[in-house]
Amino acid sequence: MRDVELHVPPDVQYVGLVRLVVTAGARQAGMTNERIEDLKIAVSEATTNAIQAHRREQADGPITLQFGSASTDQFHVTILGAGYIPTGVDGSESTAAGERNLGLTLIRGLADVVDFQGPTTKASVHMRFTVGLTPPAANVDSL
Amino acid sequence: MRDVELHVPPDVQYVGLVRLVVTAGARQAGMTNERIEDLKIAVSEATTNAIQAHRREQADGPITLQFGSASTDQFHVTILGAGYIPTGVDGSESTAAGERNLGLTLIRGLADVVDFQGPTTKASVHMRFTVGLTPPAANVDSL
Amino acid sequence: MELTLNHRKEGDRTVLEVGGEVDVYTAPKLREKLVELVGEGHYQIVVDMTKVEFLDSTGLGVLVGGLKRVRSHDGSLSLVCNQERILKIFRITGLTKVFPIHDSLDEALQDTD
Amino acid sequence: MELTLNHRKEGDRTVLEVGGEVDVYTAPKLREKLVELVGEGHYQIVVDMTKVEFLDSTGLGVLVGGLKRVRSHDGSLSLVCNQERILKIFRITGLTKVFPIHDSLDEALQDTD
Ligand SMILES: Nc1ncnc2c1ncn2[C@@H]1O[C@H](COP(=O)(O)OP(=O)(O)O)[C@@H](O)[C@H]1O
Ligand SMILES: Nc1ncnc2c1ncn2[C@@H]1O[C@H](COP(=O)(O)OP(=O)(O)O)[C@@H](O)[C@H]1O
Repeated sequence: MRDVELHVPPDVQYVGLVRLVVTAGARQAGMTNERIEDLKIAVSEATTNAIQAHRREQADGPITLQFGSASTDQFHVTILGAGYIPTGVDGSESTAAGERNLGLTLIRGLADVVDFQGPTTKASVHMRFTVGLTPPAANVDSL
Repeated sequence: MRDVELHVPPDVQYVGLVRLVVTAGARQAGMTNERIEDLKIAVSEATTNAIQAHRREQADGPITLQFGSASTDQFHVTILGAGYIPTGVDGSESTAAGERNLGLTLIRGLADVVDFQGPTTKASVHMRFTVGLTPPAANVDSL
Repeated sequence: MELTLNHRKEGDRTVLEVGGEVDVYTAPKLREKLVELVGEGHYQIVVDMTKVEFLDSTGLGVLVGGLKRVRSHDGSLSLVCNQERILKIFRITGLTKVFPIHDSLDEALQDTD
Repeated sequence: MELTLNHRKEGDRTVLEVGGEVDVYTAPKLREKLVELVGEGHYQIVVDMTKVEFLDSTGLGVLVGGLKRVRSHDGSLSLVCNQERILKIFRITGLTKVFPIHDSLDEALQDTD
């Protein structure tokens, strides 16, 4: 599947649309329902963070969702927006669970591979999901 | 609602995704289910035509769907792609019903307002739909 | 939503039940099915569209193609459709004058035109 | 899919039934509801999430906020959840150690912690 791109205004009312679109794309790519649930959460978190970053910085441009599958068993998805990834939440360290960084903890726990890009004027969260399999059990147990 | 934009590869497998996205947007804008059915068909036709134009011209770029509502009772949607609108099917004349131009006949019959742009390297079909009302009965009866 | 196709004999008629979405992506499957049926000698076809959830001009084109095909064998192709949203697109395109359209399968089977 | 919220008394507990999608767009409604309930003196709350179709960190944050609020009145907030996909996000975030989570409403109501 070649890449699909969705641009939405930086407003919380569009997070549901972003989930709907990525769900349809993943289903078309053959992803299992269980894995689609993980994908939906991770995408929802990254989109929410991007929207909130736009609001903090009063950036007006759109949030971009890109996805596709390079091979039959890999689905990749990127959320792009203004904003930056502050030090300490760049995905390199495992935050102690609690009330903080819940979103980033979920992204790290659910995607097979995550790559945060920033700080720049554009921040991106790039994730990869195996289409047919559940994630390595370690992702859940190690927390 | 501000504008949402979706880019899909010029491949027939994406027409369903385009319908899904515009349906979600129209529902969010408060469009009635009956009117959403009309919108889905018109958007499906315009997207199909754009994809076929891309194939004929071996154009590789994406097809773009843009939509939003400027006021609470107007929903606008544009389908953009390579291709051109050949003379005689620019929406100015009412084609005799039959097997030809079925797609353009439906677009003209279903949208409240249609504006075809072309011939250029980019063709666009811009449509407007009233959110709350069924279309003027004339659209159906006059055919 | 995929396209579903099922056919069966009802007396001298062949009923083709179509379900789901008929668009440019799925219509080729419907075309193949009609070609196959006519090839096997089914010339009196009733297309039951009661379970169709979406139909656009590509689907209309395939139905017109099927009609031409059966007619070249002196056959008939009629439709069962009771959904206003689908009937509407036959009206807008003038195809209500081309196809016999029935409210129910029973009515279609009783029609002897 | 909108968020639905319904509450009722069951003995000394207040059961808040949550349905639909809880995300950044809908979570404020859930937060307001919890604030309202605590404001009215409901300190023993059971949040029934059996009909939740989607929950992300914004929803988790609101539940943690509710827990703090009832605790400041020596109250309790427990959850009913039997969906693996939802339980998974409580596990990943370590919140299974923070909330009493029950398989069924009966079990939650019998719990006297
Ligand atoms: N795209 C982004 N741009 C800027 N800052 C971000 C972005 N994503 C996350 N952050 C920052 O990282 C922090 C932790 O993110 P997250 O775990 O999602 O938040 P929360 O603690 O609200 O659950 C946020 O408070 C935010 O400051
Ligand atoms: N976006 C476009 N770009 C180029 N040509 C187009 C476009 N839309 C329509 N056309 C042309 O107009 C003709 C009639 O369109 P339509 O009514 O949709 O087709 P059909 O006759 O296949 O039902 C098409 O055959 C095509 O050549």
